Amino acid sequence: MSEKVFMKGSEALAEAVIRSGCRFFFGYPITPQNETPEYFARKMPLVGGLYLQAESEVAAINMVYGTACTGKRVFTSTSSPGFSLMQEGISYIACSNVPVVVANVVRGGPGLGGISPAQSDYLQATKGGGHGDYKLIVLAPSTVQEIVELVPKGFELAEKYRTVVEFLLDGILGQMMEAVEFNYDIKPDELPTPSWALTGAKGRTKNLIVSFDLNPEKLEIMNLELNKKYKEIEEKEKMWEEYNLLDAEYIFVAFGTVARIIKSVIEVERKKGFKVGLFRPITLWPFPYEELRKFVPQAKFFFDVEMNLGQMLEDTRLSILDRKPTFFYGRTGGVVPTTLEIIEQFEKLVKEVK
Amino acid sequence: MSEKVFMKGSEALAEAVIRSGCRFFFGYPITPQNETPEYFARKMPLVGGLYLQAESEVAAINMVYGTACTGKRVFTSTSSPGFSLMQEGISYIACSNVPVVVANVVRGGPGLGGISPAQSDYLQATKGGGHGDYKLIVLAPSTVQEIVELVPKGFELAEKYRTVVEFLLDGILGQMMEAVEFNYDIKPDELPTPSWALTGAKGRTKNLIVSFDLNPEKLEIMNLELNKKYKEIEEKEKMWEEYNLLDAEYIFVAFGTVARIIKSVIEVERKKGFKVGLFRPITLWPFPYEELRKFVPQAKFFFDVEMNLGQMLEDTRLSILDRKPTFFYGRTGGVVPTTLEIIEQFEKLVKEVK
Amino acid sequence: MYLEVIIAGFGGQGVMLMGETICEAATTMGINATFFPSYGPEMRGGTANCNVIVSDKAIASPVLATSMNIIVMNKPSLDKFENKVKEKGILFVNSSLIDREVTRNDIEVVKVPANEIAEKLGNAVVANMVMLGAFIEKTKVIPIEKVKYVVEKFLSEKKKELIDINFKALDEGAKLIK
Amino acid sequence: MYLEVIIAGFGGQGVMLMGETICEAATTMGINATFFPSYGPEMRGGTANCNVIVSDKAIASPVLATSMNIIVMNKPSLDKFENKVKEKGILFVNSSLIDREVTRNDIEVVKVPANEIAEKLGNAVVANMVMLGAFIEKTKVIPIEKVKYVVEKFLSEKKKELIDINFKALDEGAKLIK
Amino acid sequence: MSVTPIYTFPKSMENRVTNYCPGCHHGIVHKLVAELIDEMNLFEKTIIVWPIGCSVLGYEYFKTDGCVAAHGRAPAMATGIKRSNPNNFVLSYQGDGDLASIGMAEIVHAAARGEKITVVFINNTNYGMTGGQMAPTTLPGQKTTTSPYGRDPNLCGWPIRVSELLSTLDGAAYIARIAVNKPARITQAKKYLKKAFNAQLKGIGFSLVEFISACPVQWHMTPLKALERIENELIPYYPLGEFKVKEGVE
Amino acid sequence: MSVTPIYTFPKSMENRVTNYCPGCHHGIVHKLVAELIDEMNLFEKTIIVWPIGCSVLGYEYFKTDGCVAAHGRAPAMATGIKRSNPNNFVLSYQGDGDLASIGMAEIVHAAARGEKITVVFINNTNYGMTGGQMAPTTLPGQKTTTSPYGRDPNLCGWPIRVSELLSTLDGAAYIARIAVNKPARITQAKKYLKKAFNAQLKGIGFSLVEFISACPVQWHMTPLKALERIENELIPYYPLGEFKVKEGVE
Amino acid sequence: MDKVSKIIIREDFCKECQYCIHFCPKKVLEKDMSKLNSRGYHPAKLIDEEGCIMCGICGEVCPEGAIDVYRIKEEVAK
Amino acid sequence: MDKVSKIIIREDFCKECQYCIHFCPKKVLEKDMSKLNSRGYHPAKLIDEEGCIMCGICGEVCPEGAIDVYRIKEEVAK
Ligand SMILES: Cc1ncc(C[n+]2csc(CCOP(=O)(O)OP(=O)(O)O)c2C)c(N)n1
Ligand SMILES: Cc1ncc(C[n+]2csc(CCOP(=O)(O)OP(=O)(O)O)c2C)c(N)n1
Ligand code: SF4
Ligand code: SF4
Ligand code: SF4
Ligand code: SF4
Ligand code: SF4
Ligand code: SF4
Ligand SMILES: [Mg+2]
Ligand SMILES: [Mg+2]
Repeated sequence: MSEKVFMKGSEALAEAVIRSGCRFFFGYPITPQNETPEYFARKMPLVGGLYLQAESEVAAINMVYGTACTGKRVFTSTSSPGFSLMQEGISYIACSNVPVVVANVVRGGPGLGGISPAQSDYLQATKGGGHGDYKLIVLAPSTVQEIVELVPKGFELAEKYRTVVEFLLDGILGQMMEAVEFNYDIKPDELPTPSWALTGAKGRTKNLIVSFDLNPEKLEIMNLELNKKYKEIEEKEKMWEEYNLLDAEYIFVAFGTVARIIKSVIEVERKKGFKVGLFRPITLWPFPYEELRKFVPQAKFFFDVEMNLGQMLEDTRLSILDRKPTFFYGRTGGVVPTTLEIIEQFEKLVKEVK
Repeated sequence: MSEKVFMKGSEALAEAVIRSGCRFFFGYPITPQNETPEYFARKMPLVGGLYLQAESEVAAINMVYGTACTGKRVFTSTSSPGFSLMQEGISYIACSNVPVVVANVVRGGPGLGGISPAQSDYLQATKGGGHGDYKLIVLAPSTVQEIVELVPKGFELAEKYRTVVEFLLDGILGQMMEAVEFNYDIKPDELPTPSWALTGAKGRTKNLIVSFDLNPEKLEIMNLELNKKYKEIEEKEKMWEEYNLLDAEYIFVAFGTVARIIKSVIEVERKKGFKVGLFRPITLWPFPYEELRKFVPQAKFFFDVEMNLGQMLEDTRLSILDRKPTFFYGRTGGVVPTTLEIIEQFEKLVKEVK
Repeated sequence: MYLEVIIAGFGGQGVMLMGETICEAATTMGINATFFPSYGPEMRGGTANCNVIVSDKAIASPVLATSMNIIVMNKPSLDKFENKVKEKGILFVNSSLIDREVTRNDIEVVKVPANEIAEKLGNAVVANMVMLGAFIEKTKVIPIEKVKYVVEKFLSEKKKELIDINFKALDEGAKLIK
Repeated sequence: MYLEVIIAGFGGQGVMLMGETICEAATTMGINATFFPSYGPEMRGGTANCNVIVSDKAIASPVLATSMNIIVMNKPSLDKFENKVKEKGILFVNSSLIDREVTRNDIEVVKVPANEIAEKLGNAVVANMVMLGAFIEKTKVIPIEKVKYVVEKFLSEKKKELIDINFKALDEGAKLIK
Repeated sequence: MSVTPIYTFPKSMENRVTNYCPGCHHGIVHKLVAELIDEMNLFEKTIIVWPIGCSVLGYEYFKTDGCVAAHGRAPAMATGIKRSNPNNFVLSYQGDGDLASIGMAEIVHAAARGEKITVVFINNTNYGMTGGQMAPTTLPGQKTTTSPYGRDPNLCGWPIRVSELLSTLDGAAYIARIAVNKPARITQAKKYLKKAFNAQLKGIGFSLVEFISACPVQWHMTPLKALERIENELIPYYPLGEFKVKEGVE
Repeated sequence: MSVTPIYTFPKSMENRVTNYCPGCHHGIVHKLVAELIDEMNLFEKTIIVWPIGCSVLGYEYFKTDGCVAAHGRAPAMATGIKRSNPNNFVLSYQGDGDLASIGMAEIVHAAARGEKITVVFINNTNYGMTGGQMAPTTLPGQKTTTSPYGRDPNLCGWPIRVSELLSTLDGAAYIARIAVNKPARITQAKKYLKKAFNAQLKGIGFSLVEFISACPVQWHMTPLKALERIENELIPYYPLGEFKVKEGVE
Repeated sequence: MDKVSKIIIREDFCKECQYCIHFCPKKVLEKDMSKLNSRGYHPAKLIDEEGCIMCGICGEVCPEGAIDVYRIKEEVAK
Repeated sequence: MDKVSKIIIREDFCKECQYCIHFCPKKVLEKDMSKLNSRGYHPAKLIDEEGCIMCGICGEVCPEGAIDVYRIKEEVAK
């Protein structure tokens, strides 16, 4: 079981979902994540699970909603335009307090955009998206192995808080292959059926799952309950990585694949004698504001690098609050920044900021 | 023409759209904005215009997209869940550089939520929403008269920048009635057909409108072009109201109807001798960060009040950068905060912050 | 000149029309008015209410937390709004459908058997006009002629034949106060 | 131990399989490997390429801006990648489909008439294996046996009958270098 | 003295007044559904997916497990439920705006997939809940708040006959249309509905019963006039009967 | 010596190689569309709405005005265009994933509305562009990347016959199905397509021609084998012919 | 012994749609104009206990389930 | 005078699908195994100029529009 297998990120994702005891996948094809549903299509029948291709992303998320209401682990995966189509459904699910895990393998946008990797759905994932006062837990692994480790955690979080957990993956992570190790394999029957699940009103009064209350006072209470949950998540569930930060004077902030690229940059810059480090949020929501802010005193500047035009930057700034210069470099539309260009940008900044 | 008429906000909105020379409305019924499409259904046939009920909000926004491609003014209106369904389409439109004006008459969320007024789609409108690096111009009038004045402006902005303009209205503004005056009545034939419009390749080479480029480098260029446009809008098009700010030590930040309620609060508090003022963003994007920040020196504290759980607060904080205490009070789910409770909250804060 | 009122009742009782009529009458007089409706939690047959403010000054908030005048057309509305009447304010009660007594004694209570009067006039639907007549007469901010003018305007579009009974209802309501 | 290569060509030329094969072979040897594919702007018949890194240390970025080794299977790929070869690096050129000469002279160029050899072997499809054979032999980081092991594993699932010709193709490619 | 019940309130329903307008046919159909749940002993395994429409609060009137789908997506949600709980009896209750307008893709695909769910389809030729707008089922000439001059087919098309459309799909096991504007029809409706339930219970496939229903308030008619409209205007356009009966359905 | 063209490249098309795979029928249908645009003198008024699918770049192959709709929404976008420019000739070009899966609601409603647009529908029984996944039109038993063991109707339903389904709608003026796997069929296809164009030009209503098309690469067949598959497997399931011809269409 | 009626009408449920009245084959139901229920409706009322044939139709057609119908047999002690 | 062919094949457009070859009623088309075009395909080639009856079928069936067909008449100066 713990032999290393060389796998595509999108397939490792699917395998991790299955090994997390999830047996229900609903989805609609879209590049660059087709390997995920295709993996399910091959494997689910072999493990007594279901791969069902929905007629659209709208239908997919509502099928997911249905299965989630029965208390079973359920998963869907899509890419940017498909995720936009799911916004109404996600808002419904968030309001209904049922656990769901979704993945958005981000491609270049907006519009039809392109099929190359991007991170330009950060704001959609962490701030906006659907209507109303709700939040998703947003997880951003940066290696295929980390995907494998975070998936069961994602299901646990979804269930603990009865909320939506989104994996925000860039296309690189989905498309790239590397060797991974699985050290878990949860069977669905090990997972209890929650008391709120829709199973038929047998031996109990009816269970109901709705996402509304036409009475504003009651709807406000529903919202305040949600909010309490979100506050608890903010307190307890932040995840981040501190890399070479102990003595760092120049602090990169990056997530996902970009963080990996930054590590290559750091290798180079450390050799040149620059005290460079990386702060990598793993939960994009809740964002580790305070945790990043801790490094303000030691920092000469912060350098936020993303595959978009500055989406996480808003959170970085909300953390740094302009106490130290905060710079940004981004490539977008599916272009992956290279170590070379980041090095160049970084060294320019070092010269500018004395 | 400039006689005052007592009108519902949602009908004034529709009349303003017609008088802006727009003759195409596509939409799908949803409370609390049905009076808008119903007004169009009655009036459009009388002015040679089109009211077409789409099969869904998804279809509606794509019909809007189609008409926008022909260079004609076009409008749609919906409420929160419907707006979530439009996110994919809006991202496409934004990327395609065609002008579109939309209205979201926000109701309590998330999910089906309720039909009472709210402001809980602020983040969706200004940050997230669809996928990719794009922005909407978001206008938030606070009286029915202001709706009437901003609508033609909205069409102009949409056309000037070939972008999407969103009216973010709370249900109160849509449902309430007050007397308004119209001082314009643009006829569609006064409006030129833009050179990029799809009209058939007669006497010119083909016009194409697409929202993608499968070449990442080219897609990045498209994004940078978009971004240039957004930067220009940020520079030139911010709108806000400063109300009683000259000597204000306590500065409310609020938009839409809440700003109106705050004005009643200010009336009370000024009488009690408190130097209270209001900063009201009219463009929620671009948000007037610097303009609000100007008041940091004179302020004892800022008090952000919204009909949600703190969505604009993020922008308020990005503006104030914690240089002065920034407080928040919100009601959500369709509950409208009363002057009484805001007064109570405010006076408590005054006591706390010496 | 200032008048504020919350009007509440079942969906079908025409409480919105009462509010709109007051505002429209004020507009005709060149006075500012705001009308803010609020539909209760239930779609069909649920309670609904509206907030009306009439003033010769600019109106800031159109929303009333409490009000000097409140009209309740049915019992759930009484339950909900009884304590929203400002001290010394007036509570107008549709006594045809509300059997319980008002418990507060720091306010004035005006009882109007609106449905009964309306049915006597031949159409239960005009109960709202009966109540409106009483309200207008009691508050004396807007002349009843202005109200009739507006009612006529509203009806003339489609249902001319109803003008008469509406006028009668207004008058009967007003008579109760006189 | 470190090996990096970008492999580029038309969609149908099997460049991804070449990359995956190298990585899989490395994994078999217990060495770290990353494979990152990139599909060109065009879906069908467009160019595609992959970045492969093999290393006994942890691999940070899986993306190669430039590379010591680059394999180009067709002309558009040559045009795109010629200047991405690091100084003193090696450019592997599929000379069957590329008629122009490489212009740089600070790098080594290995020409492989992959399609011609493959067609001679009886199946144009194995042109990629011919090239891979040459690449493996030239770089000498991964033993060809490991590659064959992986190829066999890939094929054994469905198309056993193709193992032989693939092996031959690898050998023919390697022979060119020897 | 013996007292035998001839007609009593269904056990599966909550004993409370609905929010429906006087004469609304949602109420009649609710009772039919509940009676069959009682009679067929399905109570403990029933899960009802309610729509967005006037029947959004339907779950308050039933004692069964339930949830409310996003507008139009009840068949997708019901699919998710049925696929993960195949032993449950899953109903999707939908209006004509919900099913035939925004939810067209979902209903067609649920039928095409032969999804083992039963759809109770209330066609009242308009959007009741939102105030009586035009629906895809609104008749030519019919006035609604968004077809104030009467529906003009040249402008906004012809009404969709959902039962006929779905019957073209191989996955549909049972499709029928009925009205409840007369006692005899109510009896017939119950027979149809029972077959639809059985199509699911026997695993034959997708089933749907379309109810041509009165919405007196939005039609601006008394309930009794509404019954006449069904007879004289609607049934001629929407013929009653069984459109698809796969082998084994009974 | 005289040289008379018997068959030449259509003028409305750009003189460039497409990105389609060898033997893909998109190319054949493109040419038919372009030939009719040429012959019927429609070039200057044509606007083509391209779909998301392998033909997403179709606008690069045509000289006409064009745009690309969101996946499945081409009929809605075409509606927006046609309604604001009624004198233009508006085509919606769509694949089976686009039209019959995600875009089902939009196509049904465009047809029901009698929208005066013409739909060119390429049914190749799978999602070509994304790598050959199952479509609603995939035949029972057909292997695709998402039905790796062959499509199982009990699991994921039966193929949808779009032409039959749309023909139930009163707004549909002309609906026909044809293949282009033989020269005679190509000739026939052009005739059908011409009628469809005319249905729009004469303002009669919505028109659609369904092309049973080869996708050799995703079918894992040579182009010639793909032609046989069409004949032997697809046409039996998807009968060719005219399904709806409203009066006046010719 | 209390009077047992063939029909039980939950008056507060009634919304005055008149379906029961309309379809009663014996025309033994009527609006009770002497009463208004809490929602403001005149509830249906059985005006002729004898005339009722306990067919159940009024119960079936009532959208609110306001009417229960029972068969009542006087058991004669033999 | 240049040789004028009845058929013009844009070789770079050809993708070797063989439709033209398959449907040519006279079987006068073939893959040109001696050539690879820039995309790596062996283009179609007319092998018997005389045999071609200028029916146009090859042009019609070619998905790439790679083939134009012309009727050529030698005009005899009378
Ligand atoms: C996405 C979305 N769009 C629109 C609405 C508003 N809405 C609520 S119910 C409804 C239509 C109800 O009509 P129908 O389905 O016919 O049910 P009825 O009320 O007539 O029984 C609409 C459009 C919504 N809730 N969500
Ligand atoms: C909202 C959304 N979902 C999914 C996709 C991915 N996608 C692109 S094309 C396509 C299907 C193409 O199939 P079809 O319409 O049959 O066209 P073909 O390529 O077969 O001609 C899909 C699912 C997308 N672009 N947008
Ligand atoms: S509006 Fe129509 S459908 Fe809705 S409850 Fe009233 S009568 Fe019934
Ligand atoms: S994948 Fe299929 S449909 Fe797409 S271009 Fe290739 S053959 Fe044509
Ligand atoms: S049971 Fe029959 S006869 Fe008796 S009241 Fe009811 S409908 Fe009339
Ligand atoms: S059918 Fe029911 S609701 Fe209607 S009048 Fe009779 S008892 Fe009342
Ligand atoms: S024109 Fe006819 S005969 Fe000549 S090559 Fe083409 S298909 Fe063959
Ligand atoms: S039909 Fe066209 S593409 Fe196919 S082989 Fe002939 S010339 Fe080449
Ligand atoms: Mg309806
Ligand atoms: Mg297809």
